[in-house]
Amino acid sequence: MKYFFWIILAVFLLPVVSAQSLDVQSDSSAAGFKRVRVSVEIESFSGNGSLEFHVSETFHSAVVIIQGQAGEMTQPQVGEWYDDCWTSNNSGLNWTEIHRDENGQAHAFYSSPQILSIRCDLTGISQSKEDNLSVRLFDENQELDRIDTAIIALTADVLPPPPDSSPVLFAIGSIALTIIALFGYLRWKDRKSMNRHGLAFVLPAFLALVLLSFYPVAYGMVLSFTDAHEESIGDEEYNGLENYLDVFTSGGFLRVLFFTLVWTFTNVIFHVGIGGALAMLLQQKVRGKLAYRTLLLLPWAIPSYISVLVWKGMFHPEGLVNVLLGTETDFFSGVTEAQTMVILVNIWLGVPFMMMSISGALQSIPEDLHEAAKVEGVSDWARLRHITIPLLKPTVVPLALMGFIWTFNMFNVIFLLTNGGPQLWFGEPGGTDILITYVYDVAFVKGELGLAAAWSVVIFIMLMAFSWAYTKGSKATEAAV
Amino acid sequence: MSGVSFEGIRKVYDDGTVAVKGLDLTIKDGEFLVLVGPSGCGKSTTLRMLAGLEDLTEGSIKIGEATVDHLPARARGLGMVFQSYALYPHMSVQDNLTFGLRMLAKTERPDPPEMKRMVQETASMLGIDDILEKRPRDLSGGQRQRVALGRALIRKPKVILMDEPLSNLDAKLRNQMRVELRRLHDELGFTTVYVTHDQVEAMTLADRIAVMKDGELQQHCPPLEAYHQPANTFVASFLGTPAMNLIEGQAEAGVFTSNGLSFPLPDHLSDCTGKGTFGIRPENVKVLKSNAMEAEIRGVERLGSESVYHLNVGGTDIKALWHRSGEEAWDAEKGGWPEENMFISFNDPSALWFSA
Amino acid sequence: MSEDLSSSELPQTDLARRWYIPYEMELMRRGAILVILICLPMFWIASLRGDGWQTIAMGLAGGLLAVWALQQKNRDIMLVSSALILFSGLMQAFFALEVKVAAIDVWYSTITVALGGGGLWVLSSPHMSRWLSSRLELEEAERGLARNNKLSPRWKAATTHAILLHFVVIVLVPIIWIIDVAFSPGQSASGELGISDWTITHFDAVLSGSDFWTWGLNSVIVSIGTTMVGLMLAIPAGYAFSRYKFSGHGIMMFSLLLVQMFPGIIILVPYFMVMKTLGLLNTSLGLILAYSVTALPFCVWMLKGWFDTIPRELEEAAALDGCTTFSTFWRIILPLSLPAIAVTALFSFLAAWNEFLLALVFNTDSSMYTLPVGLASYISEASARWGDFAAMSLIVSLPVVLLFIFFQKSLIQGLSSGSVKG
Amino acid sequence: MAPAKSSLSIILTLLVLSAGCLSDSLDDSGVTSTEEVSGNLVIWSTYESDSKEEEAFLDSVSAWQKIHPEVEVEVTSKPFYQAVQAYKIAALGGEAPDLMRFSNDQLGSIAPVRDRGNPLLEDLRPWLTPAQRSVWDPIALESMRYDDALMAIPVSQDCVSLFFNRALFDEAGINYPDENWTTADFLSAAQDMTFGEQVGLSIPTKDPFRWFSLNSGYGGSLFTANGEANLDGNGSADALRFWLDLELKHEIVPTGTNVETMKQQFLSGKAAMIIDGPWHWPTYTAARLDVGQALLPIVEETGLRMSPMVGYKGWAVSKQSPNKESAISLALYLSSSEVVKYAALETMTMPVLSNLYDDPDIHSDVALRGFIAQARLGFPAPTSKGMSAIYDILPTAIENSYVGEMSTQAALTAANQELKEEMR
Repeated sequence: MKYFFWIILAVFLLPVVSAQSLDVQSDSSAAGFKRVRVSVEIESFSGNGSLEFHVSETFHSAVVIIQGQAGEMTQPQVGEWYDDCWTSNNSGLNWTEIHRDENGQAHAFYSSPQILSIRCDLTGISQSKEDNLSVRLFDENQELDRIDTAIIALTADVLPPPPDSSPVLFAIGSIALTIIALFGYLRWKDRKSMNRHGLAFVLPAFLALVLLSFYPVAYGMVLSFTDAHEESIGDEEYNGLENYLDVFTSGGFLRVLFFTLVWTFTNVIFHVGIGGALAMLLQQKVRGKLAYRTLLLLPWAIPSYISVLVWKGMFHPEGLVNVLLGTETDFFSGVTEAQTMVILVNIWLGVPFMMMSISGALQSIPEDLHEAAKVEGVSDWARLRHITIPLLKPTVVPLALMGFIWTFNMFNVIFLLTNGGPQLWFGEPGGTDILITYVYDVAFVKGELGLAAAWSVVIFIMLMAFSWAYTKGSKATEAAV
Repeated sequence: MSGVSFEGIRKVYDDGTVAVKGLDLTIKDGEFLVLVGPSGCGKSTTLRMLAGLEDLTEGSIKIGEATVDHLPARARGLGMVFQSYALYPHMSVQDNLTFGLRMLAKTERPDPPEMKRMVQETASMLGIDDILEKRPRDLSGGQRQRVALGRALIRKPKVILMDEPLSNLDAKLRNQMRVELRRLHDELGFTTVYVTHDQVEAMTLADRIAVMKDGELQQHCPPLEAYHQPANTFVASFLGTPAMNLIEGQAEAGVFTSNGLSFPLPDHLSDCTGKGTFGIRPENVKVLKSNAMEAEIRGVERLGSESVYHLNVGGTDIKALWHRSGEEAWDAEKGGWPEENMFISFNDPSALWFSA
Repeated sequence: MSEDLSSSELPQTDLARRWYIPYEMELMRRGAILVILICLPMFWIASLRGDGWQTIAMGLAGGLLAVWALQQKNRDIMLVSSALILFSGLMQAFFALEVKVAAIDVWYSTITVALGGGGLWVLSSPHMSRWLSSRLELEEAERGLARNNKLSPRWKAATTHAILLHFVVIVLVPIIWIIDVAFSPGQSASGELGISDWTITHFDAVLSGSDFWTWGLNSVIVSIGTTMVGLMLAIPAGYAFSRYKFSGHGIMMFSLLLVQMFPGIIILVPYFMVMKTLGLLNTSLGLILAYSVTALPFCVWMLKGWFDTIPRELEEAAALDGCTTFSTFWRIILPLSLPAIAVTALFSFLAAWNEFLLALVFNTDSSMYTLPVGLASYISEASARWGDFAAMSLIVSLPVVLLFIFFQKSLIQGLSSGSVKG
Repeated sequence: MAPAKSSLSIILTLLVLSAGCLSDSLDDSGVTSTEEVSGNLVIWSTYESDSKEEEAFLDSVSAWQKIHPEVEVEVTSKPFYQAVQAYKIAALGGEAPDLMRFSNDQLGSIAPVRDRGNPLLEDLRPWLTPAQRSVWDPIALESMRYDDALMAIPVSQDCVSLFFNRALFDEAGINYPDENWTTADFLSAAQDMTFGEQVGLSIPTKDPFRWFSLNSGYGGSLFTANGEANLDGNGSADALRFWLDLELKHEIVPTGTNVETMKQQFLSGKAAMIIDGPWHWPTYTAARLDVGQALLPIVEETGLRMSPMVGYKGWAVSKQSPNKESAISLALYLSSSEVVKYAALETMTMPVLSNLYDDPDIHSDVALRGFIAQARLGFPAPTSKGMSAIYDILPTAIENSYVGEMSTQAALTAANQELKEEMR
């Protein structure tokens, strides 16, 4: 708005001055996309005035010309402002960035009346059709000279290259081939026995599983050895075990690992415990069994995001939980309170599935086993301990392992309820953060993809080790039924 | 070992069906009683009430002198063998045998050497000492059956209860086990209550049988007595294969007439009159060459040692049994009676009359 | 605690007196255990409220003492422990009345007072005291046994119902809250429980919502597709794992689990690239494949467990009368495995029906959205339309509940893949 | 590999705690680009489905389509809280939409991303002539820049101000807040109106966005003039102390209040004053609440007026979009004064066009005028890596001070240290 003021001023005060000459060149490809570089030479101009650019009859921009010193106006470097202009007083031998006032209005200063050159990269110029540019010189009170020329911006827009899917294709292709080759070898190896039919049955499932998940998992693992960051995707370099070192030496590692284990074990124990107890209760002859089972299964049927949000509302200081318990605890600020809360909600979510699975297993125990024990003089308690529980083991043992894996990587309960809980440690996981929710923060909030991948691989190895030890352990102790 | 007595026991399920209608039965100490009858006749329910697995609606049960009406199963000191053997799949044979003992209170639990001895003794008695370490699923049907029996015997129970223990075995093994069961019983002399629907088992195993139908005791007597003097048509038709011929009709003045068939009653039945059922076992049907009732042959089942002739006499189907040792074997070489113009007569002392 | 209280000096035949234990003893033992169990959370709540935990400690002591006393058949200690429990309930109620009565206090007091009082009342009965000092007549013992058999099943059923109802309440509280928000006017979530005027405006809004039906259709296609594809992959694999011990059998079973162990969050971008390369973006097929793969490990494991329980003799018999592996599988094994298939079907259906993240990321244009993604659009940062959100959640969960009720029996049976059958 | 739990349902980041000062509006600037436009456009909109804002937006888009019939526009609605993450993943996979509306801290999270050296968003500087640029409030335009590049065309601005329930004030006999209200009057009024079920003031104590206004009132500033971290600068510790004491010491603000419960209390007439933004205003007026809006008070100790952080929203174009011409033409149309004015009046979204600041129609709406006045007194939210980091670090400082783990000074110093590291 400022330069309007100057122009009006210029029109009234213009003293009659000897004729000036104006010379304009334009360069269509020097200034980049949708920009044209226009350099203007003004000879023998004195006093103040302004230089206006008009593109296809609409005002584009203007440079204020002042005879005198620049004072404390800033000189933004190339690229710092929305567009760039330069001035030169030796007709273009060397250019200096133009001065701009606090609104960014360009000001060209010159001392003695000789050749003053102004160069501007005009923005917003069409690159598909020619526009006419009219450069007008004003002194303080009227227009002195005008030159019309045609301009067009020739630099093309450089679109970023589409993500090349070749590595993905290569990975999927190669993994598919290796799997087929592997199955071929295995089939040849079992050629003598009947077992080879099995391979044909397993192939489709295995292929689908590996096709979809091999590349992402492999990509994740490779990423964990690089310094990948959101700000440099595609140009990450290998940085050895640095990420893993960061993971193990990061401040909250032991704390978050400890809570993850507490979270997982408590959840699985209560899921199997309460689920088993409910299954046994429902095993007895009790009326309304269907109603009970359907009601008790609702937490599994209702989408977990709505139920978790309702629990969040109920654990609010004025929420239902505090009303029922007569307490005013702020479950979201105390660490232990928050941890108890998230575990209780996840137990509420996980029990139905276990209840159903265990009640299935219970039903497969024939009734006359119990009767035989009763006749043999075995008490109810001893029957439970020596018959029911051992016979449930072959079902519960693998079930608990799956429960462990699911709960260890259970993301959305904690994310929705506390988003990592009371954040009391700077730059570290929060109170109720478990490994997977912290991985989300590292990856999507901090953008450190390499480090997050390392965390994920650490989770993966821990789970794999635990499951391997668990299956080995349970195989040994499991009463081979 | 002690006897068992049922005094007027009744069992009505919650939904009102009456499984046992007032059964009175006494089993002497050391006796082998077989409860036999078609399925759903209440024999299993009776056994389960004795075992304490089903509660008693009315009446009283005594084991020895002690009444056990509402005692829990574990208090009755019984041994039971189930149809499905009900072996604990997750325990070895040895553990299966000793499970009951191991669960006793410390005061009464036999100490380990004693328990070892009991296991050895039972195992050798049943010939299962070589499979003590095996799991039930690795055993054959016969072995499982013996382990189940061993489990019941090891605690020296007052009474052994068996619920159709042989029905899961194949025919050959079943015969073998029947003989062995009988041998064991005679050797150890334990009181046994055995439930089966197979009348052959009943006849071969039982000291005395109790035939039941629709929750009511039909007859309680030694097997042969029931075979020869069935208390009613049901018992008659139930025991013996092929089943007894039963013909309903009218008897007066020594002559029995049924629709399209009439013949003179044997002497010992000559004074029976009125409506009733005439019964004669196929093996007692006399086959003659002439002057008797003409019988048309419908089919012959030749089993080698004997053949069953399906005949039709005046519109009534009659079965006759030819047995190799039968004295009037007409055509011994050809193994059986002629194929045509056969005459039969019912005049035999074993014939029976059931007045309606 | 062993059940057998028989003392050897009674004559052998007097079984009734030797074995009779009034069912009240069993009830009191369960009552004592219940008191111990409810005291544990009460300690936590007392610590939250910061008020004294003495009363709870008293209740716990009473419970522990009772269990011990019942073991020893010591009447005096039983009386003391019942009194302790009763008194603890009264004290808790008294403190609560003074400060602020909370539902939990009412719950604790009623249970402890009932159990303590019940204990005292039972112990006071002459029959009980005679039994405790084993001065019981034979007929009385037999009558007692008869009473046991008649009454104890009823009491057991009563306690079972009580415990089940506790869990049902805990399960239903949030769901009642959702129903309350769904049927009461206005879009507020943290209003008071209890519906003044029932309205179904939210349901109308949701059902007449512009793209609810497209989302619903997409969800149905994806969920049923996932179930189909999931089963087509899982059943043969499960059968193969169960029947054939081909080499690599163990590793492959373990690798099924392996895939579930890698946190999915971090690999969304590469997974997106895989889908894009396979041209599966913005398609229901893409989601179907993704969800089948998610559900695959559980389904294969479940089906393998079930097929293990089907005895091999059936197949051998079928093989005798000339069936190929496939026709044996199709005509014999499959019909037998319908319950297990029902379970895997429900599991895959649920895995697809409620999933949000992959649906959001893979299907970028809204005509391909599924219900969960549509549901999320009700929550914007300016304001959350809680009423519609709750209503839609109920609508989304309705089919699953109905599915369960219809397949209830075969579902439960399907899960009985225990290894004891056959 | 699909996410961990087989039925992993929703990353519905219902950030009820930190709603932040974001809202949406429609805007346009004077001149449409002269280029001919073609091809089809995909727009992701994050308006709440079936809401007034969405209607206004869709009407404007169809209006633009009448002018450019040859362009086919496809609008997809995206859940707001997952919009940034969904956009990043889609962009990295080459499937980004052409046009999408982001707030400036969302821009702060997307702008730094480089995929093989390329940013995800188009630098709009070459597209706009200085004349076109001049229509917008320069502060708004500046807030859309990240490392010099112009990431989006500004369309709306928002900030919090003081809302009060006139009925409760009358009831308590306290006169309404006005320009020369100080924090002392503010505190005493709040205390006087806190009795029984009613509270004088309800604010989400742990929400950094609202605390910024008090912080600037105490002379604190998030960054120094030349951009260094300055969380523990002069007055910030006292500001945080005063802010927390409203709940901890004076016990006015109920414990654990978050945006949702604050809104609920105000709607049910249980809160006399709240600090909230224009995006909730329609909900309050619709509930026939006698609600007034006033400038945030002047801080007693410093004499400076509390100045809220002003958040801006703008239309960004994907760098990978094949037809940027039509995208920018539509963006310019959507931020043109006619569309923005319609949105301002309809949906209380505050314009960023200089000429609309003193527009008579807008001024006729008392509330709008009040909000604009408050925004003029606010300070622009910087769009930088540092700002995103603040939202990640400051909550830790607030929570440590809240639970008394640290003094406000120690907490803020530690936070500042962490912010310096993060910005290195």
